[in-house]
Amino acid sequence: MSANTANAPASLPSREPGALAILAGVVRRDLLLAMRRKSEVLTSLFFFVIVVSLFPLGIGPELGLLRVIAPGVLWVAALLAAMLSLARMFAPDHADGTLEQMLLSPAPLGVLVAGKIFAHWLVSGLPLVLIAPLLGVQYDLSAEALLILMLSLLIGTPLLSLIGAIGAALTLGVRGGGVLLSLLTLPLYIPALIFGAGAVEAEMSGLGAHGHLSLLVALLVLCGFFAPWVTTAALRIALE
Amino acid sequence: MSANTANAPASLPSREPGALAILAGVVRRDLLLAMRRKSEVLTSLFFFVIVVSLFPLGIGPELGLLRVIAPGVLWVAALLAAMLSLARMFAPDHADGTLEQMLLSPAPLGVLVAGKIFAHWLVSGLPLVLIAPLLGVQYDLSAEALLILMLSLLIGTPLLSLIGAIGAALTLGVRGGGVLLSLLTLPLYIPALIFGAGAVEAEMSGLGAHGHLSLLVALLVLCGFFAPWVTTAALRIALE
Amino acid sequence: MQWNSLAEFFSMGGYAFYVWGSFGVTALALLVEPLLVKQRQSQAVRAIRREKAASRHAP
Amino acid sequence: MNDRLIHWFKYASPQSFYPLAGRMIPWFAALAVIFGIAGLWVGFFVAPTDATQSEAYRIIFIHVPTSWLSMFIYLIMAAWAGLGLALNTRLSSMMASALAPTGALMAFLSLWTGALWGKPMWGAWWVWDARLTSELILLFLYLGFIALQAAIDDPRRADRAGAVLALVGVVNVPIIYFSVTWWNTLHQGASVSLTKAPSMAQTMLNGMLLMSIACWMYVIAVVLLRLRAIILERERHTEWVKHAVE
Amino acid sequence: MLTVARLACVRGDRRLFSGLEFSLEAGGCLHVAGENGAGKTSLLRTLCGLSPAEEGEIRWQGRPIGELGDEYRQAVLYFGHHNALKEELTPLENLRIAATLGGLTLDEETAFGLLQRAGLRGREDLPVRVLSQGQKRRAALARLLCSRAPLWILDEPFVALDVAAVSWLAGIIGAHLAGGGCAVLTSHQEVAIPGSTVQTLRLS
Amino acid sequence: MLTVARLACVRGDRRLFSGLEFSLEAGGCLHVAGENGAGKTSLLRTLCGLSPAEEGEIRWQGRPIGELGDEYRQAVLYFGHHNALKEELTPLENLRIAATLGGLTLDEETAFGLLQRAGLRGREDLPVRVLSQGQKRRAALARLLCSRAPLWILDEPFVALDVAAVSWLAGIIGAHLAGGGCAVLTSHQEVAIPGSTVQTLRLS
Ligand code: HEM
Ligand SMILES: Nc1ncnc2c1ncn2[C@@H]1O[C@H](COP(=O)(O)OP(=O)(O)OP(=O)(O)O)[C@@H](O)[C@H]1O
Ligand SMILES: Nc1ncnc2c1ncn2[C@@H]1O[C@H](COP(=O)(O)OP(=O)(O)OP(=O)(O)O)[C@@H](O)[C@H]1O
Ligand SMILES: [Mg+2]
Ligand SMILES: [Mg+2]
Repeated sequence: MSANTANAPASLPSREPGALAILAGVVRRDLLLAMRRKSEVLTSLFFFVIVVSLFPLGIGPELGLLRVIAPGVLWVAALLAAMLSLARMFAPDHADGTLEQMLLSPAPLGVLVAGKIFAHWLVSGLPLVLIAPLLGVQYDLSAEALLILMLSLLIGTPLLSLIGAIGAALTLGVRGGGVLLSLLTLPLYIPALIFGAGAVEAEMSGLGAHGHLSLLVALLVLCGFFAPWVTTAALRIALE
Repeated sequence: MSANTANAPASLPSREPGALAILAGVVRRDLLLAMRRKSEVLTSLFFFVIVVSLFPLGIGPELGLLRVIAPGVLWVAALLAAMLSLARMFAPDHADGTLEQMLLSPAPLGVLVAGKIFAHWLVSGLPLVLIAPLLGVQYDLSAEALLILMLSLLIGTPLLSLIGAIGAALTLGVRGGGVLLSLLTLPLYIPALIFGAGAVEAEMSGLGAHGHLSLLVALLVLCGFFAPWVTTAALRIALE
Repeated sequence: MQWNSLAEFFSMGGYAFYVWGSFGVTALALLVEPLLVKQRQSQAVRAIRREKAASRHAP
Repeated sequence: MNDRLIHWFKYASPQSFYPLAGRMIPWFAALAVIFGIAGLWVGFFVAPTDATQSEAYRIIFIHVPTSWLSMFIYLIMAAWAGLGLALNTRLSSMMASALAPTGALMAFLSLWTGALWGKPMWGAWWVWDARLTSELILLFLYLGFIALQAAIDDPRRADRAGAVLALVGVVNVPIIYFSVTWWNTLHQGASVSLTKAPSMAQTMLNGMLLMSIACWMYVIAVVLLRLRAIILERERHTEWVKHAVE
Repeated sequence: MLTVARLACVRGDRRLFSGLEFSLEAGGCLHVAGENGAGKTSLLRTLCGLSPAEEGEIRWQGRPIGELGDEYRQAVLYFGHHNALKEELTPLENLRIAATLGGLTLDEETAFGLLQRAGLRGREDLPVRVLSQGQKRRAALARLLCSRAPLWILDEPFVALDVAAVSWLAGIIGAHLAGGGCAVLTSHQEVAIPGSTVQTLRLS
Repeated sequence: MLTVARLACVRGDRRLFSGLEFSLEAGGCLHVAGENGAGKTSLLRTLCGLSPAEEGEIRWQGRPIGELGDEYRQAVLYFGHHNALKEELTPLENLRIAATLGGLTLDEETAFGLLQRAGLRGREDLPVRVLSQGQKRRAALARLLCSRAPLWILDEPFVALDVAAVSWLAGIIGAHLAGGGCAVLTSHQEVAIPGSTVQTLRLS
């Protein structure tokens, strides 16, 4: 098209990036933003730590009791932390007009969305996985249980980001987005919670965590395929 | 001042409201906003319900175990719900310029702040008190324990709003406000948590909740005097 | 028929609260729901009538 | 396009369905009343007292139909919503919106009657049993759908967003059900479990069937009624609505 | 009424202006001009008392504004880049709330009339969220109509307004000045206020 | 290049316009005028394909935009009321990110140069948050300088800019038109683009 030359003078060194470069660009951008805001990373991490540490204060210090409830408490805390960070997945981009630009971008929206989901996991899921053993120790979990806990979170947190993205996209720009988001994502999160906490409990009771973990992986594969696609559709609906 | 007449023509039926009228006005305004957004009320309520209902899914269905952890779970959930709604106490007014207008308002800022705190409690504290028994039933609590639970929340939630207001004002417009807010308020919330959950536990173990409850009331009175005043100072600093 | 008296029927073998609580609330809900829907319908009709009247008066 | 398809599309337009629905409602309402009376008669006066549960078991006549319906309605709702999303037919999306509140009500009634049954039978209003838990989550799914649609001003956008949610939910329902079953059966520490009468007396079964049919008829009637209201609300600027409302 | 002496403003490591002097009498209007980033908004916020002055002094009726406190706040109306509207509420609700904050109770009838004067007839009951950019601005400006503050400080009030609204607003400001008030405003366009001469202060 | 036929737009229960027709050739510029709330922003969003058209058709190079999909998106640049800037990032980072989204990799040197042309010399490394209103706008407009889209859709691009920036922007648009591009823009002021005649479409 002849118009092109007018606005991209020959001196402008630029090239069209491929889908992978765009994905990397989106991830890099979101990470940069997270670093700049700091709180992004810290909010969900800190929330996770708070919730887990508050329980012994509310329930009492008996280690026997704490050990029994540990997998549940840790997983519920991870789930809540993931849920809270969801609101920030698309909403800021929506508010300042970046999301419109993404929709109008020639890059495939699916790729952009996948990038954003991945960045969300890096920022708000991965830190939880890394800190979990430290918190598990507070609840007197054994080394094997800690390992399974980390493993279940490593499989489970991306799942939470993937499922949550759908809810975040659906509630974009909607009145009362906050509650709605929890109302929508919560029921969808429950299987992850049950298998995740179940894996650790099974390990602790000597039943072996294998079954639970493979179910989690199956869920992850399923969502990995469909969630970005559904999210894209939801985003288009939200911005129409 | 002669200028007055120019802009308030004689036909404009208006009068200067007193401090109480302004207080009522602020409360009414915040309630109206809450009704319009719906979510305001529902967010913390629904969050409370979610957190409480997630635990059995993570921990397992044994009623005996659930009954033991019930006071802790319910109080931690109430505390988290209160903490999350704090960010919305001043931040939206800050973002859209209303807070500037409040600071420039001839009405005493202390009154405006007291009104906002009260409205915050009505919207995000009171609903928790009312729904708590229903959730307590799911944890198989006895009628007496439920009563004490409600009572402790009735005294405790205004306390949470009062303390939280200080944190919310201090972190206004600060980068990473979210984490900071939890970092600041959480330690201040812990006494409320301990006495609140303690009251229910004491009742369940037959020790009587009286002592815990009177300590909660003492805390409430103390904060009722000082918190609005400190919050006002913090707001002035935040907007300078 | 297994009921010897009306009182026995109403006491439901001592489970009156539970049985009548279930049936009562269900009956109430099933009665109230259509009423609410009817109200919604008539509200819509009224809004349309009002609009029609307004457009008739307007030039 | 053949003739029958055109015919079908004719009734798929809100304009022609509106009067049709109006004519159908009284019939279904009447059937609901007839079957309801018959079912209550069988339930209270024909069915014998249960050996283990005494009279409390009569809750079954209301509990089971509402439980079944709450699940069925969700499936039907998701199907209509998906159809609306795929074919962009207005009526099917409206049908989905009309079904949701009744489905939520059925889920609530299932929970309510179940809780009232649980207290005398198990000694607790609520236990974290697989069935109970998944019914609770089903209620959340309904509420999510309703809340999402209510929160979006533009009806067309609300329809599509709701459809996406309903479809995601319908995939999730079986996953939830099986995960919860498995979760629950793996650690069966609970002191209570669902005790079913070994073989239900034929009369009980009859009563349950009659009540179920009555509930179905009720649901159809009330959903059509709500559908008419929704059609009026959404199409209020069209000429035919202005004409229809005289 | 308003006297400014030796005012300076620093943002980050940049000195935006210093040694600024002007005074404004009843009926006077000051147009602060200057290119983007010259410090107009910063100056206006300092005049309101929202930001502290780096150096220099601002006096109202001869007394420093720091001393006056509430009394000064009662005398000032600030209208900034932000609309101070709640997007969920209707213009009507927003206006009544703004009036309460300004220390005035406004009944529905009156508020209705003011919004009509602001050109929002038929939009009083829509949430602000769905209004057009200019309509939002008008809804925010309706606040001027019920203000009794003698000093108006307006930051780019004409932005996003169509031609009719611009002249309506100029008329409002003119009436305010004619009634003995005074105003400080910024704009990148020429400002013509009917019945009043506008001083211009150019920041560079 | 762009042809619009019988376009109508409905918001809520209000029909903003209907039966709208225009066409735009390479080098053409359309100024959409109209009072506040006339539907200018709504029209522009429809032209981009962000909102679906209630009735009527929009064609690009003779084909309906719905069919074109990605191809059309590649051809359009939309600049709206929102700046699409992240307040925490610097103009430099914002520009490079925007370029990536637009399907272009921009190295730091180039981006630096573009920002200087936008008049942000010395502000490239401040977070956007502290910039003045007009500087934010300039940072957002720098995006135009590296766009290769032939169709520019600009919603009130001149708002908040000072006089120098307005004529700079008009020059940019003029160069774009001279290179065979076309543009649709809204403004409440007169629009003069050097070296090109502007059609005006008035919504009422
Ligand atoms: C809040 C508590 C309860 C809930 C949410 C609930 C939920 C349900 C659901 C969803 C079904 C249909 C499931 C299916 O057919 O597979 C059902 C059926 C049934 N429920 Fe409940 N239930 C509750 C309490 C009870 C109690 C306390 C009893 C008896 C002690 C009971 C007895 C039955 C029976 C007999 C059926 C019919 C089963 C069949 O025909 O397959 N339920 N319930
Ligand atoms: N932390 C900082 N470091 C350096 N410069 C800063 C900092 N914070 C603000 N500034 C500069 O201070 C100025 C603030 O300008 P202000 O908002 O008052 O401008 P303005 O005259 O209102 O401009 P506009 O016409 O664009 O609204 C800007 O030039 C901005 O770049
Ligand atoms: N839900 C609704 N119900 C009624 N009217 C609505 C609704 N949503 C939007 N509108 C109206 O649609 C119009 C949208 O206008 P738009 O934003 O396109 O105006 P504009 O020409 O860009 O105006 P401006 O010059 O102020 O930016 C406004 O008049 C607004 O009041
Ligand atoms: Mg400025
Ligand atoms: Mg506009």
